[in-house]
Amino acid sequence: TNILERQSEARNPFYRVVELNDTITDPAVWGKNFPLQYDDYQKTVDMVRTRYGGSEALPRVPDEADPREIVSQSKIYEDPRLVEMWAGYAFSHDFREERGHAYMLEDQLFTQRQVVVQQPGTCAHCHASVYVPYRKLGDGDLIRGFETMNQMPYSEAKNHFSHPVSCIDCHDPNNMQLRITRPGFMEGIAALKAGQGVADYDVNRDATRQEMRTYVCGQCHVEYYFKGPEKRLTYPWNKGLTADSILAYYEESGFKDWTHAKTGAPALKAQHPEFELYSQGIHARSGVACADCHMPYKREGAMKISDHHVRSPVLNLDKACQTCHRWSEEELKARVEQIQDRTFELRNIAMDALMELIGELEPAFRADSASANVRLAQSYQRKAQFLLDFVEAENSVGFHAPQEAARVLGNAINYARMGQIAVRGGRPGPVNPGLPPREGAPNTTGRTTAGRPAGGAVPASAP
Amino acid sequence: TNILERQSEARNPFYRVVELNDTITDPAVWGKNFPLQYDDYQKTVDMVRTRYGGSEALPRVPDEADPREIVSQSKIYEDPRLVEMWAGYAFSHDFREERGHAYMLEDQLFTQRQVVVQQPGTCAHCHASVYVPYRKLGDGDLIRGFETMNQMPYSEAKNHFSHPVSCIDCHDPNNMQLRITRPGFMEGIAALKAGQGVADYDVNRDATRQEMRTYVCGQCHVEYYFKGPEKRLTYPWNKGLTADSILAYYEESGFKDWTHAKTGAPALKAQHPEFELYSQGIHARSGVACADCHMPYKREGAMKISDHHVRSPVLNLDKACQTCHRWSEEELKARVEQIQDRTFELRNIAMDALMELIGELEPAFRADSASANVRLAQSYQRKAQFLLDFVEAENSVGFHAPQEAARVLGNAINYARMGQIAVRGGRPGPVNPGLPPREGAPNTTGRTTAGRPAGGAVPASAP
Amino acid sequence: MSPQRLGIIAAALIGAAIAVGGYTFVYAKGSAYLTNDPAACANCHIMEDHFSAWLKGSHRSVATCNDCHTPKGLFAKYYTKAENGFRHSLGFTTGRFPDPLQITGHNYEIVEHACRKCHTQITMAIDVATGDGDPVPVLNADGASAPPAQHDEATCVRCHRSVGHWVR
Ligand code: HEC
Ligand code: HEC
Ligand code: HEC
Ligand code: HEC
Ligand code: HEC
Ligand code: HEC
Ligand code: HEC
Ligand code: HEC
Ligand code: HEC
Ligand code: HEC
Ligand code: HEC
Ligand code: HEC
Ligand code: HEC
Ligand code: HEC
Ligand SMILES: [Ca+2]
Ligand SMILES: [Ca+2]
Repeated sequence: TNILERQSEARNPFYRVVELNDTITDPAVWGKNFPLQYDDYQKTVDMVRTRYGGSEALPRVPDEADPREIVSQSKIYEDPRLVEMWAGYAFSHDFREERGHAYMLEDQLFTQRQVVVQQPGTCAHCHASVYVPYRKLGDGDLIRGFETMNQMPYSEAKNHFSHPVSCIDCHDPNNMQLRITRPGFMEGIAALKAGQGVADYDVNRDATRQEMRTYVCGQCHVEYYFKGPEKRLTYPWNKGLTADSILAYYEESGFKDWTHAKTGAPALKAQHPEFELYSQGIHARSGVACADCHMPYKREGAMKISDHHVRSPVLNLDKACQTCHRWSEEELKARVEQIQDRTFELRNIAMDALMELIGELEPAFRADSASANVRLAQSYQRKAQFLLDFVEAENSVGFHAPQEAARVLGNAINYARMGQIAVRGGRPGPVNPGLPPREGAPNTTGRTTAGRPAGGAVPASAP
Repeated sequence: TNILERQSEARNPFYRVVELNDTITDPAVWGKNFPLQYDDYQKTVDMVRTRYGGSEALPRVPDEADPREIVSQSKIYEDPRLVEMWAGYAFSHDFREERGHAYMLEDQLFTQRQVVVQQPGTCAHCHASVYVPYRKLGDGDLIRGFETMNQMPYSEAKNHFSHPVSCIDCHDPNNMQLRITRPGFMEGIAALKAGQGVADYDVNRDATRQEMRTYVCGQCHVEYYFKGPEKRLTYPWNKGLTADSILAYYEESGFKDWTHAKTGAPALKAQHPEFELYSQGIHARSGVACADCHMPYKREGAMKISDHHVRSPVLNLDKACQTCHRWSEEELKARVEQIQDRTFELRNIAMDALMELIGELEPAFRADSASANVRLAQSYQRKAQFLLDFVEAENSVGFHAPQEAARVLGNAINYARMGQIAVRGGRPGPVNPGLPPREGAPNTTGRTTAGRPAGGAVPASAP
Repeated sequence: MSPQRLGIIAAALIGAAIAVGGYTFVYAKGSAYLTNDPAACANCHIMEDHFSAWLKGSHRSVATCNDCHTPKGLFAKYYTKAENGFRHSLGFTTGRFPDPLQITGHNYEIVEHACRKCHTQITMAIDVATGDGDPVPVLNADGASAPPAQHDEATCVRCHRSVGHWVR
């Protein structure tokens, strides 16, 4: 037996009311065959706030440019330090708490980020049901369609789609099996596997069913950038999925998202690396999938179905967690929030440190943009900001991998402060690994690892 | 099932060979009644190293002052940065990896720390079987005996005891129930509970059996200091058990362990806060006790008994973890080590930052010991060092509470770097809490929490 | 509403509940509760997960559902069965019960004690200081009895949660 056994449960019977095929985007049609899933899917319009997640429904007065009557809370308004962090980048104009899948298309269409910058068609990859449109544009070839849309301006691309993520984006219409429809993920996961020595990885051929329960989400909930003039959507994973490997990837390629308006630093923006952070956590390590928590099984009469109301598990703790953890809902909530509170504390410390760095680097940069101090401080800002943003932009506030999130933030704090020291002319000291981990049989030589150079004399009493 | 049910008419599994009473320290006598437990208890002489724990048996040439033929590895030799951190304090002369209970008395007797400083009798509280000696010295009154021994020099106190921790220190001889025999813990836990609003807590009256399975270890595996001229052993817990609460306790009382020899900082030394860190972890929160992992049940013929070979659970993963976690031993080890590797990474970053701070503060202190920069930097050094040492001195390398250990180290890094900035004349910026966590029903006012002062203008697009 | 009317409504509701529960009890072979055949529990599809997990578990050939889920003693056993049988039938019919299933406090205690029905011998030593119903090994003539707080038993389920069936 194994913990994930429930996955192999017998599938539920259904009545085939309509014939589905690979060209039907409209979820209402699929919903004829699967009314329970469709009902839940539609509930992603609900807006409820949790301590750190969910979303809050705020009324706004619609105007011609933006017809939305309800939006979610503005994060840059709640924490203006974000504006400073992203100075000169579109995110400093508008960045909101994300909400349910039902809104993904309109929120992308009407964000101010579309107004201040001309965005490419690439954006649609994760905000609309583009599987059928890609295939159409590519004359049946998904990848070619993807490439074509990437190179359109968004304003043109948007005529090619009309739905948020739909059934067809995650399911094979013939047998309802999960499948990957997003080129970005197909290529990203293949690059990751190649980096681990697995050649020719084809996710739709090689992934297990349990992996697919995570990968379908990994199609979109990931860090990405637009590569080259073709604006090819790329997941920077060939060195690995940790924040450090991704930073190393960008350092190697010299990529920057923008130039920081106040300090001239070649800055990077991290975006929703849920899949990446989750992958470092104990749940991933234990084989628990995104869908286990965000689409848990629920009983409907005599059947068990996957809850297609994708949302914060904090709003659904009994189904999401109690299958595996026998703690009360209250206790489960407290556990989540304790993890998030700790993450948030470090996030705030890192944010303050970054603000001080930017505040101090700005005049130095104005005074002499080419000085060694400024250059060094800029490089620290770049690193600090990316690592901080990696946790900030990740939407679980550390829950998906608590210790790893704290580790990444610890590094961010270190870099931000080193930046401040660099502005003042300081230079980093040697990096010491401490004693090399070692284990095994008792050592009989009577000698431990040779002392390392830095930091004080070896006392007479050493063995 | 009938046959099985008959098994329940089992008899007393123990033979009373000797009469035990409250004056018998010698474990060999207890061992006559409980030979299995005694056998295991004696195995704490074994020395085996794990990646970060256990201990390594190193031969040494005995001399008159120190007759030990085997010692464990020297930590200050393996990482000389420790010598720098503790400059001017006895720990900079000798600090070794801790090993099994069998060695606790000789290791205390012969550490160089006894040579460089005259230690008080208080030390014995946690290194010898002092229950009977305390009662003798106090004419039957445990607390009075404790007070008397605290005030002796160690050289005198040592004539009053002769065994490492023994059965009587954890067990009631009448019924073998666990009990607390250490005044330090009785008073410490009462102070903690009082701080939480529970008056008159008497641990031997009020603790549950499961709590006792942790508390008997908490008698010694805790942070402590010697209070006042009476050298009363004190556990600084009345504000709580987190590193921050303990630091706040010392800040409030202005206590220092010593003055740092190079920088003049009023420094603090943290010592083995296993109980405190563990208390912040998910295992404690789930009711898992020290004894569950460090003294797991083992099968002996038709009985199961508690393994009195107290040691690293990494050397005993099947019994220590597998009843609760179905992962292979290999996987369990990998999980422990992944947690420890992350902790160790941050610990090294914090250590390097501290080395830089000390290196930079030393000349500034020599130049002008009273300058505002030096004063501020010293206060940061004090904090950084205590927090770093809190995790460094804790012996699980973060395992007992992974995210909390990382959080504490993140703070240590921040303080060390702020110290470097202070030396250079920098001053800390404002501390921002970020957006206050909020939750509940959708807000219909159309307004989120008022923006906070620092860090950039509120963009026009905010609600 | 007057207390009398409330009483009448309550009585009517209870009556209906008994009727509905009773109906299921008969129809869905609720009498299965009175046998020791585990397949009987699996009469309800709700119990299927546990049944199939039990089939794969270490106790499949040594303990049936009732060995763990009913207390010692004839009366207590049938009382528990009737009470659970009724409540579960009601739950089954109304569809109102927690998802995932959760053991109730009373039933948890029963399970906890069930282990000692069979395993007293092996756990004798670890219970040495508690005297939880089985022979208390008083070791010394002058043995004073311990304060009550410490009479807590070691819970078995804390560590051996999945011996019956690993569904979680
Ligand atoms: C073990 C359970 C678990 C797993 C597995 C898991 N999550 Fe989460 N996730 C959570 C919890 C708990 C939160 C915090 C929700 C909150 O703060 O309200 C969260 C938050 C989120 C959020 C923000 C939700 C919000 O309400 O704002 C997103 C998006 C998310 N997860 C996506 C994913 C993706 C994608 C995966 C897989 C790569 C994943 N999660 C795996 C439990 C899980
Ligand atoms: C096609 C891209 C795409 C896929 C596939 C996708 N998501 Fe999302 N998800 C989004 C976008 C975009 C948003 C934000 C929508 C908005 O704010 O308007 C979002 C929002 C969310 C939220 C936030 C809800 C809230 O209340 O804050 C959760 C949780 C979430 N997704 C989980 C998942 C899980 C789990 C999966 C896989 C089962 C998944 N997503 C698959 C694009 C996707
Ligand atoms: C790789 C997938 C992916 C791509 C490409 C992508 N998004 Fe998103 N987007 C998401 C996910 C997932 C969320 C929800 C999580 C979050 O907000 O952090 C989201 C949320 C949003 C939101 C709502 C929250 C906010 O940021 O205010 C907006 C608006 C948005 N995206 C706009 C865009 C625009 C414009 C582009 C192109 C420049 C784009 N997205 C490209 C996946 C993507
Ligand atoms: C973001 C991804 C996503 C979208 C969009 C989505 N599903 Fe699913 N669906 C899943 C996952 C994950 C499962 C679980 C599959 C598994 O365990 O193999 C699932 C399972 C199912 C199942 C199998 C029974 C069950 O409930 O487990 C049906 C039927 C189904 N979905 C129908 C639909 C319909 C109809 C729609 C559109 C209204 C839809 N799905 C949209 C991810 C998605
Ligand atoms: C499919 C099984 C499964 C589900 C669903 C699940 N967990 Fe877990 N959880 C685990 C496993 C496995 C571990 C690792 C410890 C272990 O081996 O028991 C774990 C560990 C944890 C931990 C301790 C590790 C840490 O990160 O601090 C917390 C807290 C936790 N889970 C909370 C939750 C919450 C909250 C939910 C629901 C949102 C949830 N879990 C859903 C299986 C699950
Ligand atoms: C969930 C299991 C668990 C619990 C509960 C637990 N520990 Fe540990 N402990 C560990 C592991 C794993 C290590 C790491 C051992 C290693 O690195 O070899 C460790 C390490 C230690 C060490 C250092 C051992 C060495 O080999 O150097 C000490 C001392 C210790 N723990 C004491 C305690 C005390 C006291 C408590 C209760 C306050 C406690 N532990 C609770 C699992 C646990
Ligand atoms: C009377 C004080 C005292 C009590 C009570 C005590 N310890 Fe210790 N423990 C020590 C001392 C002192 C050492 C270090 C001995 C040495 O290095 O010579 C130690 C060492 C250890 C080690 C390290 C072994 C190694 O190989 O590195 C572990 C693990 C440990 N104790 C766990 C526990 C647990 C679990 C309990 C409770 C069941 C406990 N201790 C109770 C004082 C105590
Ligand atoms: C509150 C309990 C307590 C007190 C008081 C205490 N110790 Fe310890 N000591 C421990 C524990 C627990 C360990 C094992 C954990 C460790 O080494 O971190 C230990 C380990 C040691 C070791 C072996 C490791 C090393 O540090 O080299 C020595 C030597 C030692 N103590 C000396 C002393 C001396 C000298 C004093 C008095 C100044 C003292 N101890 C006071 C609990 C205590
Ligand atoms: C550092 C603390 C400590 C010391 C020293 C100690 N024990 Fe124990 N002992 C325990 C703990 C913890 C238990 C588990 C008690 C419980 O669960 O209530 C235990 C349980 C027992 C039991 C009950 C049966 C069992 O194995 O669980 C016996 C008998 C016993 N010990 C005998 C001894 C003898 C004999 C010695 C001396 C050779 C000794 N103990 C030394 C901590 C200790
Ligand atoms: C008596 C039960 C018990 C024992 C023994 C136990 N654990 Fe756990 N462990 C838990 C519980 C409970 C959780 C919290 C998650 C949950 O609710 O399932 C947990 C969580 C964990 C986690 C994830 C949380 C984290 O800190 O990252 C790891 C890793 C872990 N345990 C490893 C171990 C190891 C290694 C041992 C043995 C040295 C061990 N455990 C012994 C019950 C136990
Ligand atoms: C008539 C259908 C039916 C039969 C037959 C049945 N169950 Fe159940 N059982 C249920 C339902 C419905 C629930 C959920 C009730 C609730 O939690 O309120 C349940 C819940 C439980 C629970 C957890 C809730 C609690 O009360 O503690 C246990 C334990 C349980 N059943 C054991 C058994 C055993 C043992 C048998 C066979 C002797 C059995 N069941 C036969 C329908 C049934
Ligand atoms: C060897 C003992 C044992 C046997 C045999 C056993 N159970 Fe259980 N059962 C338990 C324990 C222990 C729990 C409590 C589990 C927990 O706390 O996680 C439990 C809990 C349950 C629950 C409540 C839901 C849950 O998972 O907590 C149900 C339902 C249940 N059992 C049904 C059955 C059925 C049906 C059978 C026979 C096919 C059966 N049990 C056989 C020990 C057993
Ligand atoms: C009807 C009798 C009976 C009941 C009730 C019972 N067991 Fe057992 N159990 C056995 C027998 C027989 C064995 C196999 C022989 C042995 O090793 O003693 C066994 C084996 C075990 C084992 C070893 C195999 C394994 O799964 O790891 C454990 C542990 C165990 N039982 C715990 C429990 C616990 C905990 C409970 C209560 C929740 C319980 N048992 C209830 C009869 C029973
Ligand atoms: C703190 C955790 C813990 C608790 C509480 C606990 N056990 Fe165990 N049990 C274990 C461990 C660990 C083993 C494995 C011993 C071995 O393999 O040598 C074990 C072994 C057993 C075995 C023998 C398994 C075999 O291999 O034959 C039985 C039967 C058993 N336990 C029953 C119980 C019962 C009944 C209780 C409650 C009175 C209980 N246990 C309480 C941890 C625990
Ligand atoms: Ca959200
Ligand atoms: Ca050790």
